[in-house]
Amino acid sequence: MTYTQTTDADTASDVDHVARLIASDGRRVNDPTLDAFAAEITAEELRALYRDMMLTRRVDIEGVALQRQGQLGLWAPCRGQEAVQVGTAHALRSDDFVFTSYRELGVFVSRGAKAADYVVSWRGEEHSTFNPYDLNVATPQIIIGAQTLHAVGYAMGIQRDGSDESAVAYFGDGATSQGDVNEAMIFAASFTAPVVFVCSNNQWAISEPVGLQARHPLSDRAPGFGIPSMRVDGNDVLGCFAAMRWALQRTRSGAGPAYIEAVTYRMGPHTTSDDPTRYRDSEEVERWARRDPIDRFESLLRAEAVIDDGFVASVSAEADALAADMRNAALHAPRRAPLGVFDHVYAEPHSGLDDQRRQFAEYLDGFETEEAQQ
Amino acid sequence: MTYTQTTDADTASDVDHVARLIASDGRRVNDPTLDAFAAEITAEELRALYRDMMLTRRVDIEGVALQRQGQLGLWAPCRGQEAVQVGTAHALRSDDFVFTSYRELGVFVSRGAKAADYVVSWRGEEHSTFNPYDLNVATPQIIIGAQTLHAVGYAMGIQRDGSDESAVAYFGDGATSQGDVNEAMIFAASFTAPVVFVCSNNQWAISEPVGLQARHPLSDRAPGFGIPSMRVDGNDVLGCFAAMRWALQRTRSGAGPAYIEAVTYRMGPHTTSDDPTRYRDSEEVERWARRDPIDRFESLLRAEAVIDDGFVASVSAEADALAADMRNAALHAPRRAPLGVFDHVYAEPHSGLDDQRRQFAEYLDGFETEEAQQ
Amino acid sequence: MSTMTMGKALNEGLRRALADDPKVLLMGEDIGKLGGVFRITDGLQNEFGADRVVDTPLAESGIMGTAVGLAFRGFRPVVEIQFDGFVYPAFDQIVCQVAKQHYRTRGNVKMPITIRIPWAGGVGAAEFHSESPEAYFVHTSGLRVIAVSNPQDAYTCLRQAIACDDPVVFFEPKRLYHTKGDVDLETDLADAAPMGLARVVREGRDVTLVTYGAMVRTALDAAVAAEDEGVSIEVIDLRSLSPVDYRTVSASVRKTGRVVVTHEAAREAGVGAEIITSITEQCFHYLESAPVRVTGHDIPYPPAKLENLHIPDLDRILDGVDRVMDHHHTATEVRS
Amino acid sequence: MSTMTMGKALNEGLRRALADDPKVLLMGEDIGKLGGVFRITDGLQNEFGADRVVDTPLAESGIMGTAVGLAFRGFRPVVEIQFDGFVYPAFDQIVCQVAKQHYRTRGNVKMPITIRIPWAGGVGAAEFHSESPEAYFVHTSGLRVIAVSNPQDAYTCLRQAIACDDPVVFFEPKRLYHTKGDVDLETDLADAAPMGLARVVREGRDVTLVTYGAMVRTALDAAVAAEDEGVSIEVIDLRSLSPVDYRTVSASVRKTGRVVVTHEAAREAGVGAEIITSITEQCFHYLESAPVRVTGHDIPYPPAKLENLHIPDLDRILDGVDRVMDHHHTATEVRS
Ligand SMILES: Cc1ncc(C[n+]2csc(CCOP(=O)(O)OP(=O)(O)O)c2C)c(N)n1
Ligand SMILES: Cc1ncc(C[n+]2csc(CCOP(=O)(O)OP(=O)(O)O)c2C)c(N)n1
Ligand SMILES: [Mg+2]
Ligand SMILES: [Mg+2]
Repeated sequence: MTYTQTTDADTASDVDHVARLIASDGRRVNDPTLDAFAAEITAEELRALYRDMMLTRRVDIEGVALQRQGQLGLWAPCRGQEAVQVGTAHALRSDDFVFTSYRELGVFVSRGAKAADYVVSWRGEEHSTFNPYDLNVATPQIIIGAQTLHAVGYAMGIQRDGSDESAVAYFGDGATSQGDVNEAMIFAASFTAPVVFVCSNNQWAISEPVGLQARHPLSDRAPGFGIPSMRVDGNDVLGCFAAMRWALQRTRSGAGPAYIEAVTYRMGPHTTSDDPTRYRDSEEVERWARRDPIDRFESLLRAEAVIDDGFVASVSAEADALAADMRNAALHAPRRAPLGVFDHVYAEPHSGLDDQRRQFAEYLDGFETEEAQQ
Repeated sequence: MTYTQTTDADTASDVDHVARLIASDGRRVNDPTLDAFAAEITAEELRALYRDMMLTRRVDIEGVALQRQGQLGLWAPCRGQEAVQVGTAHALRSDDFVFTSYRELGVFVSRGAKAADYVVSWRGEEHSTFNPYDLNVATPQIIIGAQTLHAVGYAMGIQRDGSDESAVAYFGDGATSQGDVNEAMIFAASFTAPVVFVCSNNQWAISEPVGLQARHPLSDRAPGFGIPSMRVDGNDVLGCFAAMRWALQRTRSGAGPAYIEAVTYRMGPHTTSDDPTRYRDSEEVERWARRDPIDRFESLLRAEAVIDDGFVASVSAEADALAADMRNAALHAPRRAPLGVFDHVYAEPHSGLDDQRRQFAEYLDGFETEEAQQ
Repeated sequence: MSTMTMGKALNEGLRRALADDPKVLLMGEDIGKLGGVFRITDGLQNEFGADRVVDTPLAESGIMGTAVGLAFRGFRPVVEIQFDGFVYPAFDQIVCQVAKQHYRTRGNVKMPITIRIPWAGGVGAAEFHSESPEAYFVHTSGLRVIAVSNPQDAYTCLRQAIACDDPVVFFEPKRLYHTKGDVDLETDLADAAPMGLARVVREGRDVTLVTYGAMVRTALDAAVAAEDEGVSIEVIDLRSLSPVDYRTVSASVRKTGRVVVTHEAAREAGVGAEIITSITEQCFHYLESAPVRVTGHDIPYPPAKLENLHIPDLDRILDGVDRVMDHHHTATEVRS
Repeated sequence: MSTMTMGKALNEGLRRALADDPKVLLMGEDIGKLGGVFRITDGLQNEFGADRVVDTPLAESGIMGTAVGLAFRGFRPVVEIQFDGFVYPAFDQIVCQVAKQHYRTRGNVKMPITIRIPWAGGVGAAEFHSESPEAYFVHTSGLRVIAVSNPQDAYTCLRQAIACDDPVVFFEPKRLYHTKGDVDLETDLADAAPMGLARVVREGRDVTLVTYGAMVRTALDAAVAAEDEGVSIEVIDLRSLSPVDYRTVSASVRKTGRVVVTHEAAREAGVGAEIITSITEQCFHYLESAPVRVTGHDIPYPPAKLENLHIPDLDRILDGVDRVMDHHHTATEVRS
């Protein structure tokens, strides 16, 4: 039978009916399912969660600033979504493989991306700066939802290799309307693939509220496909961590896919090109500001004496240093050589493109010759 | 909240957990939801259901025969699925608009298609012989699932026209895996569109059992999208009729879409090109033969004295006459004039194609001239 | 006659189409309150309501498939694809349904669907936001394909596309959205040049330079530069990519004897190949040298900072003109 | 060397690829117990198990997208699209993901995916079962495109396609599945002509007739018929549509000075346009008359009983040969 962890929320935009471990005021609360998955968490891991959320926020702020200063072509702020990104990512092993959208900055922070990896592609110098196999994270996806199928395919590969890694697909609330995301659930269920679907329901797909994509909570869909789902407070990093461990327990045990809907909020514009005042109230944004994922976690950790001023200061300093590195990486991003546009189109020689490359090289050469002559 | 009429079946291929009004032995049984929707059915309407199922079967037999005799390029038999096709179609008004796949012969019979409409396109003479607006049925769809979105769009048009017609989408169990079918549910739910989804789960998509497309009953999916669903015995014509009335009550009242999964069986091969012995047991087919939709309905109607030998004989005669018309239509199908291949590509003049047509006409003329000279 | 940006001209075109025909409706992602990411539908939902300016769920196949259903019901949907690179999820519905429905129903069901696509590069956009997919649609029988290059054409052709009983894929060059020009909003659409006709943008004697969309400006710049070097270039803006107005193009080539086709899309099996082949078929004995293509490379769209290496610029067009003037033709032939 | 049908040669190709490399796996609809609707995978699931010969849910985007994920994991998926007309739901994944992944990851992630497509008409099939979509893929940078015309090439090219680290769209002409020919299954694949090379199928002096797939046979028939009328035709089977082996093609055209390209796909922006434009670029001064296209019409595929009016036949090719021999060239030029 369908096994479901959905709550009795009745609209897709509901924010109350969620599983959570930290209330918005920082109190530790209980959840019958999640508690067990957060039980053994160490103080060190709690600090690591806090640190990565702080780094994520700082990187995000720097990204916005760099874009405003004309150093980046675009930036997709993740402010407000640090908990779901960092919390779920920390539950993973480094050999799990992750497929993300363009907004999962916190996942990259958690996977140890380098400063350049945050900026060089937004600057428009490269489509991607890192080797996916170094981070076990795919180049972020732009085509909405496409990566969910990649995660399922990767998970099918894991099965065939007889290993116990998991694949993870991150995507947004808007993405759930795409055929691909639904096909991904169907394939995952059919093949009992070890894949975790993480839907960051940040309430908005650019200007479209989640209520346009769905009448019912998004987490209600998965059970119909035979995939258990969990609706969690996406601004509760501990809840997200535990939810991911719940999901991974399934995938690692061979029970197949699991689905997490993390209810969160996109505090900033969709991207730096967007003007959210055209379609949403500042009052809504203010309400969500009071649910800030970092504030609430910091309260808890301070209350439980897991962190103190000194730790917070050291993390801030580290974050500033990372931001400085990032700025540096942006300002000094190496420009690819002109003929580099022809690199890596094919893995093997291709007579047509090789000719084109040669002709373009001759053209560029002729140009230089001309300039030299003048 | 999600409103669902699913049963507690736990696999997609389950045939026991369905709503029904006629048991396979012809006994009238009760169903808490369906009874009300079958309550007022008249003897005349019962006879009409029986007649159209009989005609459908006869047309199907003739189609297979004509294909075997080389008169048709292909035929997709619907034997075994007469109840869902005829039962649901009879619940419709003539101004409701229907979008079908290639296998919904019983829908066409119920909508009053002409003999030629059953054969001329399978013969390969035309893509379609009828004007969709005459029958209020679209040309059957070949691209699996595509028509479900058309039905939703049509329903959105009905809304904008402020009328109370419904749109209907028929599709198979295999089709449920297509992104389009899932997007159709999402759009229908978002826009509260007056559309009924009728999934004929005939257990097979060519050689693939429904268990490959779904782990859970297909009707379980719709509620997750916010669409109430009903799982009905697809070999029970009265149950299908009542289920469709249940669905139409929703659509007509402005409550939005509804979903019916009719559990039935494809008795024949996928098409006349298929060899089902490669992938399924004859034992399964025999089991389903004992659930024949016409036999069971005939038992009930005879037991209730709605029909008698005379009526059955007259329907058989009518069916034979229709089959003869069909054969005639196939054998004397008009061949389109060669230049007809250029007709209707565009609704308005198109300089490129108009030139091509002219050039081809000249080419054909030259050919005739040559032949005349020889 | 008033001066306005291409974006505004398109907005006006949509507004008047909505006002004139109750069966016209707009569909797309973020076209309502936001007015579209390029603001082309700005203010229209306010004016015509959410039933006629419809924000849809985020699914392009869903948008296109429901547009087909609306057309079945007698509507004339105008679909906005948010960016060129997002049209592919709708490709099946476009190629198999939109393009073929009229044919397969023997003309009984019309598909007067306009598919608006903010198009091509040159604006420093992110990956997948600068694609030039027009050749796919030109190759698809049953579709008409338009690409506009100035505010007046944008307005007129959009109105004509919406009024047309056939499906039209309508390409709007992103980098011209803010370009201003005179627009006569009161043109009688029946009197205006039909959207299927090409336009000689500049007359010339020596070379016919064929292009469309944003490249029309670059082509004009090249013509001016070439003039200085004594080469007189005739620039043709195709406007319609399917059908192509070969009467206008061939007349020019017969006059000049030389032709360069330039576009931003990849070369291999691109629109340029179609144009050159058709010209060669129709004007072979008038050609004084091999027609030349100046196009994007056969590569995925490169990162934004490198796009200027990909999009043909003035120099590359002039190099093409040089080649068609035979300055280097032996080199080309020997190379291959 | 043994005699077998093209279908059997493909089946053997898949069998040996599966046997030789544990990372190869097949995916598609009905390819398991049924062996595919054309039986190309017959027996393979039995032999290699359901994990390596995978019946998938009925969703082409799903198949292609999971193949991408499997490639990420180091597998070499061979995907079967059941019929040509059903590739479009997978178009987005093919064009945006399969074709671009290697580029966007700077060569770090390889996409050694082979997409097998039973292809084109001539078998009296139902609507949407006789499409010729090759130009879409030829126009897509990042893909390789192969079309085979005989059992030996089918075997060799399929093995090479699977071994290739790039994605390959592999077209199998349905109407040749049952055609027999000699196949050397023991060819050393490294020694065999690479799949990228064209093949001169028949030598000739007067006209170069370029084609691919099932049209190769019709072209050969035309060459024989033309011989009787004193015209000597060189027939070239392209085999690879992207890249095209222009060295072979141009060498032939320089010899004959005349070229006809024939294919079944629609003409507008089709592969023929690409070939003729490239030939014109490379051999302009050798051309004695305008290159000629003999193609399917620019119409949706017609009903089966009319397909012979659409697919170029011997007579239409000979008419094209006539035209390229200048018998009618003035008529063509005047007409347009
Ligand atoms: C196939 C496709 N269609 C449209 C877009 C344009 N687009 C980019 S982001 C976006 C909204 C995505 O919303 P959601 O999935 O909720 O993710 P979020 O941005 O909120 O993180 C849209 C419509 C796209 N990138 N891809
Ligand atoms: C997009 C697409 N993919 C594949 C096919 C080939 N095909 C035709 S029918 C069929 C099976 C359909 O199964 P189902 O939806 O259960 O309908 P049924 O045939 O059982 O009535 C397949 C795979 C197709 N027609 N369209
Ligand atoms: Mg969102
Ligand atoms: Mg079925």
